[in-house]
Amino acid sequence: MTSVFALAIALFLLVNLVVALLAAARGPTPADRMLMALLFGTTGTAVLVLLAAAGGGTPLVDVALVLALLAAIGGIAFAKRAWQGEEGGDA
Amino acid sequence: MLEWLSLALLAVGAFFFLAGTVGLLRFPDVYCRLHALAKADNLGLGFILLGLAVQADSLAAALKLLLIWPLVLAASAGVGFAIARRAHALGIAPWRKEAE
Amino acid sequence: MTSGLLFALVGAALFALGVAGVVLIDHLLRRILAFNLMGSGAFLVLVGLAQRNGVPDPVPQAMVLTGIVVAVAATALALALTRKLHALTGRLDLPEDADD
Amino acid sequence: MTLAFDLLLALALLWSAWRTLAAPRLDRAIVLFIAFGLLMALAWARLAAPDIGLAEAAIGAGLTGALLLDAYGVLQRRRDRP
Repeated sequence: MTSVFALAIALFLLVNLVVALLAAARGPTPADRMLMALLFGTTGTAVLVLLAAAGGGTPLVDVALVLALLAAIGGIAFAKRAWQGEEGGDA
Repeated sequence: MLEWLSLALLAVGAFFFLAGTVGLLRFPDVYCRLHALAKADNLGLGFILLGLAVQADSLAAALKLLLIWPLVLAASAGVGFAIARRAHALGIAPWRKEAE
Repeated sequence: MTSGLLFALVGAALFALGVAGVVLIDHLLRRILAFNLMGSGAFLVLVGLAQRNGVPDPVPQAMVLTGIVVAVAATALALALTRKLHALTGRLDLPEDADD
Repeated sequence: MTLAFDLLLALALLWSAWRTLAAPRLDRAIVLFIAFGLLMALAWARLAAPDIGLAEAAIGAGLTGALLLDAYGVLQRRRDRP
């Protein structure tokens, strides 16, 4: 029963993620789109943990750990190196 | 009993993820959206991890699940600080309600 | 339809998309993105077709693991070459061969 | 419900890949590519290959995205101050 519920929550979070993906494709500023990518990182971590509980096995928890840590690197690289202004040009 | 507690915690976590996504879509400027993202990061993932940890097989598995949470807290705090400081350095003014 | 077959089909579509991108797009960074998509499609085909009766075959998985690392190394080399080309000539696409 | 999960994941993979190639602006394409790498990690988890998922989460979502964003920033700075 709990594994079915975990799978349902994982499906709900995936729908959530797809909606955010559709919005990220047409976000108004560069910062919006990067924040969407960071939200994907966290949601992906939650989906992986839920899949591990729904019968995927404990190795998926390790994948979730690595994802949680390394999704932040993209955000740091964006803030430090790539973000040049409110609406940067196309290089 | 423990199972119902777990289900309730999972549902609360899913609600926070939904709230974070809606906030990211609807809030007016970068600083407000960072706030919404931090809610999804910290509370949503925290409740989901807690809900799975209360019904884990062993203590070690539960602790491993709960280990993810402080790591995400640290990462999210660092990213939020870096992005907010860069936005401030670029001269993006915080949003204010229009004076009537 | 099993999930292995479904993801193998997705991998074939991704490979076709990537080939089209590599051939048709002039901008070098976008071409690197298309190259990465192409590689991901090939990896999905390899692992998706390697599942027989629900038991995954470890040999293609080990090959794909090596392939992912090689792909990121190739991407880093291509990005370094692109930056050098832009620093020397100021352009972001490869020149056409007129005398050929 | 597993089939619904797989179908939604497959559609999201294909859509993000297509938008990566068709996006009008380069920074948008790079962010969509990072999202694509993340969805690939979920796909490896569904294919019962957690070791590949580990490598993809570390490399596809973290390293490649940071490399691309760094190169984009360098090219843009150089264009602003030639």
